[in-house]
Amino acid sequence: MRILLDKFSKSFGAVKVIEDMTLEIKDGEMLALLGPSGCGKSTTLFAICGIHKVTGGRIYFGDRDMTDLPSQERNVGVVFQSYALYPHMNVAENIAFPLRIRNLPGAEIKRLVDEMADLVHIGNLLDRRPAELSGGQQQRVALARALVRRPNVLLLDEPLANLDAKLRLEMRSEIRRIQLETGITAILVTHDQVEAMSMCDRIAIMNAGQIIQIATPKEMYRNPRTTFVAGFLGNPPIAFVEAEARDGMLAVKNADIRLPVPPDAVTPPDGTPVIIGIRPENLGPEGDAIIRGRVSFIETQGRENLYDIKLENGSVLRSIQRVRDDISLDDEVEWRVRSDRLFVFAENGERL
Amino acid sequence: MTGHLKTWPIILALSILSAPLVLMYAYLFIDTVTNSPPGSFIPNEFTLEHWAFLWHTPPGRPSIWRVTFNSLLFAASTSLLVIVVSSMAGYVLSRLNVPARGFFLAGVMVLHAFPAITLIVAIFLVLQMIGLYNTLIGVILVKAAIDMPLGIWLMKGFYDTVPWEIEMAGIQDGASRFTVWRKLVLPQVKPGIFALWLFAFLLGWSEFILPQVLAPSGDVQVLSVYLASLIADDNNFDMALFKSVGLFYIAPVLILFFVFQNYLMNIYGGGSKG
Amino acid sequence: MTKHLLKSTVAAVMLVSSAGLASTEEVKISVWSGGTSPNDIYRVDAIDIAADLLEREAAVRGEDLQITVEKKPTNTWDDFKQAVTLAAEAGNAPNILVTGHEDIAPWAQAGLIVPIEDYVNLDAWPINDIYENLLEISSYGGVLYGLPQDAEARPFFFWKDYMRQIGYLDADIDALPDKVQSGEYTLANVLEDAKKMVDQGLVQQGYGFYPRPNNGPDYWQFYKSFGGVMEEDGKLVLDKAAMQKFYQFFVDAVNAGVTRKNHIGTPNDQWWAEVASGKAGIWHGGTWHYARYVNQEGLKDFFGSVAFSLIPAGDGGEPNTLTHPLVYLLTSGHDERATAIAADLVKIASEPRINALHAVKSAHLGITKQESNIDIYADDRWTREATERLLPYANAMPNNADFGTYWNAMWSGLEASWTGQKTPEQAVNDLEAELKNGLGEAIVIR
Amino acid sequence: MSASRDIVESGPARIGTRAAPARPRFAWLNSSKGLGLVLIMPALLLVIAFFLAPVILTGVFAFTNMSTATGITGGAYQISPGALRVLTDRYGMGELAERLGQPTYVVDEQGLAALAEMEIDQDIIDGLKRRLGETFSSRRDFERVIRDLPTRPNTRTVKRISDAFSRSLANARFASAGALMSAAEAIDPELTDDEKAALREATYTGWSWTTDNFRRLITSPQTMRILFNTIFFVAATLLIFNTGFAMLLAIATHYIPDRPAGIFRIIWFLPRISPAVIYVLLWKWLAWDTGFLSAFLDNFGIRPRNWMLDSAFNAWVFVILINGFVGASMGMLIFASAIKAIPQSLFHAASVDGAYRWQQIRHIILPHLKWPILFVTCYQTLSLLTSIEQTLLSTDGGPGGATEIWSLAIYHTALNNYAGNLQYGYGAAMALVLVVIGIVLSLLYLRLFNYRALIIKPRIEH
Repeated sequence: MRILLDKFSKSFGAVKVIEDMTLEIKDGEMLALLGPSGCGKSTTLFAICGIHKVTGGRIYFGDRDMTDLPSQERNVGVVFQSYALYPHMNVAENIAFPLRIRNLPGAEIKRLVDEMADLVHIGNLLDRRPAELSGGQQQRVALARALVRRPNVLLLDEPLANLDAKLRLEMRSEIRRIQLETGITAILVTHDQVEAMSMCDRIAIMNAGQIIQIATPKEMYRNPRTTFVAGFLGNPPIAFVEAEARDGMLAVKNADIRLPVPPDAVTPPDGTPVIIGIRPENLGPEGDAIIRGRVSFIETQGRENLYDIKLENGSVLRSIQRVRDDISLDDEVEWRVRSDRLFVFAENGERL
Repeated sequence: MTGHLKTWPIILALSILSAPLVLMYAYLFIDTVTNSPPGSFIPNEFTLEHWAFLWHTPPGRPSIWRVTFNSLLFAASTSLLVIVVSSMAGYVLSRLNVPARGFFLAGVMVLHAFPAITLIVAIFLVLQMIGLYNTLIGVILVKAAIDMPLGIWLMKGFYDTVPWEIEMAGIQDGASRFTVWRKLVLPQVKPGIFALWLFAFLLGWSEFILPQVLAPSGDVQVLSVYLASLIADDNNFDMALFKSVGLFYIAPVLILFFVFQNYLMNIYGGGSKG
Repeated sequence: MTKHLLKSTVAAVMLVSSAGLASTEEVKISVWSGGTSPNDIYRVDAIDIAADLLEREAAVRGEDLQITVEKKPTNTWDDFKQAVTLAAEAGNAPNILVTGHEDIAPWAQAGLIVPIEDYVNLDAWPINDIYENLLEISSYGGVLYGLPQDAEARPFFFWKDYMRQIGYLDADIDALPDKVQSGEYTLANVLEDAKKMVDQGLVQQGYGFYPRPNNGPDYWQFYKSFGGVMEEDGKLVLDKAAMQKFYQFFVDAVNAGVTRKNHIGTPNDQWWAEVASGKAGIWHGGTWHYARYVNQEGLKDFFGSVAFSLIPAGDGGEPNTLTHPLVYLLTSGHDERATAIAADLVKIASEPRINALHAVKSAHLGITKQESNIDIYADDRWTREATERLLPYANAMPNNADFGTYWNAMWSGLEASWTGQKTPEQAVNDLEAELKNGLGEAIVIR
Repeated sequence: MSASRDIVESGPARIGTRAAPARPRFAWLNSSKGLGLVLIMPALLLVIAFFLAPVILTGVFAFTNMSTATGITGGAYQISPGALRVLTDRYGMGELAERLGQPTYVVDEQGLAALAEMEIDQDIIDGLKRRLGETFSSRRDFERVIRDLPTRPNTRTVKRISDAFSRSLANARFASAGALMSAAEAIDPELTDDEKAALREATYTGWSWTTDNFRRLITSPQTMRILFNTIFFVAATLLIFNTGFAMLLAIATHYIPDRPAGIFRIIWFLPRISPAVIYVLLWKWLAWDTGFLSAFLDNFGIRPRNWMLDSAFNAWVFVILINGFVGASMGMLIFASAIKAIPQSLFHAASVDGAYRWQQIRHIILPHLKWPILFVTCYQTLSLLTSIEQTLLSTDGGPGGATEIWSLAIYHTALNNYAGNLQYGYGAAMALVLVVIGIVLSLLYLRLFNYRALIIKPRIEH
């Protein structure tokens, strides 16, 4: 089902958290709301499911205006970070709860619960209490409970935050599998760009109550609209240096480094201060522009090494490369960047 | 951190300090089943004669069983009322978006420390107006009302520990706020409710002044009033009898206390009237 | 058809029950009494007996009257009065109360009680045989509110053995009551003799003079002994000089070591046991103590062991004693018929023969003149002697709505000086301030 | 990705949406406000009935002279001897008092007519007619005359007849001022307005408004004494037991193994859970003349005595012991858990530093107990101010009022005294003082303990 937030605003008392936000989630799509904590992504989620009243704007599910309906009538499935399983009920009862509320006949409930348990692979756990389950299993139960009443939309609020690294990887693909199998419209709220990129069809990146950019993960990575987006996506993160337009080139401040303007950017007039973003994977032995600096830090990541390069003006760039033995700490290096992969931003952070 | 100095001097000192209490409670038991020669406190014979009050009702006094039943009824009803009212109001103060919630909360805290006993004349008048003076129901209502602020306060504390997400999940699952409270939240605070029930039961069982003033007549007399009037009657001074009735009276308290001491200490430690 | 059947059944049942009502009149009469120990059980039992008689009288007249008497004797006074007051405010007071006469004034003003003279013929037996002064004590504002339930007096007691050992001959002891009466033997002598007993080790320190250990009407006797007046022309009177002398007397007793400083608050039962077993030399009490000593405390040879007299005079007063009759009172708020029956029950319970049961069993004094002609009463040495020697000199506390306040204040003043927290002078000044404050023009201070 | 889409298209588990549940039958069940009001209603009713109404009533009572004699629920108008005296003394209307208050029975036509209306036997009416004009000053005398009539009526009828001829208001009781006035005017038609007003005031038996209670409270020497007693009681019990001894117990049990510590905690908990009646009885057993202490000390040549009431000093010792033993357990628990919450590392560091136990106590434990001590102090101040049962049952304020504390004095004044004259109004004024202190103190504590932090906004907004 298509979800539309139309000029949605939310304030708590005098504090405006979200103002005039418009967002459309397509039917069957999984969208990530990505942003740092406090950016308003959870507030948006709570507004969609009805826990919060909206201050302004409308919320549509399909063509239906849901703005003034209470949560109970919106039929939204939510998976919380803590899973919020009912501790006094066993797994089957947990999953059955939304159906019981709808007064479905017992046999029907049992059938649906079993079906859902099979879908999330917990058919053998139905008699257990939540406390007797691992984190991943609890997650699956929470999913089953959210999905069993066939919601209009599935909301996932930091669903992986409480899992350890290995389980997180596993559940990432599981959630995506289940979403795809059921074809349900889903919104994932997360602060983890990896989750957002790996699980979702599209990402809406938020900051300070506003959506900065909506795009597919690939597009967003390749083509960030602002320094914020560029900085948020990518691990290890992008590095920024301050520069100035000079003679159709970009001169890094207080350093003897000149970089060409990438082909997709408009060349700024001379003297314009700019910010150049360089992703670590684009700084290394290959490229068309030269960067000199001193290796200030080496982090071993197994297959690859991460190098910090300190420029003469003191700013630090990052490079990720295959492990190589010829570089050690404090070495002066001269590496290159692919100028077509540079991002150039105006001083206010907007991409040029 | 306790290892580097001996602990026995502390234990010894504490034992000496505790001796009077131990002595009093030990003799509470000893004196009810023994006789001692006059002027001595070393028993010289075993006897059950002090327990005759159980089957022999002295003239002019209600039967001990009637009184015990009243006490039981009083304590049970009071505690039941307290947990019902408190678990409802506590939830409101902990979770619901009602007007003047802060005011209610402050009100509960003020009432909690309220000198209710000094209002007893006015309380009497209220009871009389609603026709419940000298009835067990009347005292039950009053006692429940007096214990209630603490009950609400404690229940609010218990509810505060229930994760919001459980309620949110319940709402998303389509349950009404009422169902969420009744089916999802209440079960989470069951241990708290039990502790509060126990606490209120003991308070009710111990209450003296309220029934004494508000329900003095014989057929609604409770054990505390019965025992107090037995002691006040200067025609039959019999310490062993007082103690036997007293032990009979305090036994359920001690049993409940020893079995559920952790529950109780939690509540008392959390702040009750001293 | 079933409907019709039902109707007729209901009608039949109603007919039967109303017929039953017409022929049998069932009345429930409740009676509460304060200060009632096992010896005083006839305070309420007399109503039982009266009910039986009244039922028989009704039967003779051809009426079927059935009276159920609900009795509630209470031992303590504070709780009794609290319960009565609150019950009356709540509108469920018992039909009959047995209480001290001093309650008549406040309770009459509050409308808690109704005058018994509205219900009984004062010229009929046995009311016309009740001592006039007792009827007066049972009246307020010239209206007879209740009938006296008993009478008593409050004598001084002397443990004869110790009197002998400090130098009294048997003849002296026999003459003592007369010497008290004539004012020859005074409270000052009491302290002297008590001191001798203590000094000679006959009794322990503090047991020479061993007064009542708690508040009671008794203490007004000492105020009287020093010339105090409680009421004049319907107004309460505080005689500061008499009050101070009265306080001083107890302070002197404490200072002389014949009375314990911490005496007040001694449990009653302990006190009874001590005076009945000769642990105290001189004490005071009530005529009914006799019953307690003999029946409960095992003092078999009372007359051989104890001498009694009026309360000796102090400086500026006269020997006296106090009678504190309890009275039967009728409460308001019941239907007329029940109150009329309650009045009849009280009247019958005042029959000399019935009242004598109480008088003798509890060692109180009779309320009617003819009681002296009832054998059980006449044969009892104690009631006879006490009636003759004490009753003529008996005063009573006034029936005044404000007397309770005065009384409580008097007691706290006495307590304070007795226990040394205030000097008698301070205590009396505080008492004066307290009374002026609390009672205003209702009390005359001199 | 497109491959997985295909799976979905063909898979059986594809889920369409299921209808949301129907609206609940009772809308209030689902709105925070509605449900909140319903759930809080029982508590609210109890508060209104047994806190709010009594407080208001107490406030009202405090400004009245209500007592046993006036009754609580209202009064009547009675021409009592007292009323007549007031009329004479205060208003100087002795003559009026005389006229109204002298019992008079007059055989007159009016009375005879009344008899006829009451359907009294004609013989009786005739008999009385013969004594027309005669006046009697005592009811008893007049009733004798009635009874001497040839047809002697029964007692009940005699009473009714004599009532019909009563021509004074002595001891007459009227439910309303109107009834009183019309009766008074029947006797004396020329009553002036002043006289009426005086009559109304002098004969009223019920309570009236007054500020005397507070004047009396301020000027009475008794008040100062009770106030002092109360302050002493609260301060001493608080200092010695509720905080001092409680702290001693908490610290001592902290330094001994868990098992004995648990046992001591249970022992010190006994006073708190024991019903007051039996708990105080145990103390009496300890302290009475024939009690344990006397018997024990007798062996050392100390005369048996009632240790509890032996002197004001002893009484205070016992009152504080009795209340203090009850109060100590709360502090003990709170302090113990506060000590438990102190990071172990602090203790270890301290022992490495070679600090001895008392230094640990002084520098580590005590600083951590600052807030708990403040809390217990605040809390127990209020508790002690209002505590009554233990003191009532043990010394009952004695000896000589030495241990009479405020709450007990209220009880004695308003509800329980030997002479039975319960002074509700004065008691209420005393109670009001305590109520005000209680409210002020608890509001103060609310500020102190950061009440704002307690009211976090609910996270579900519906």
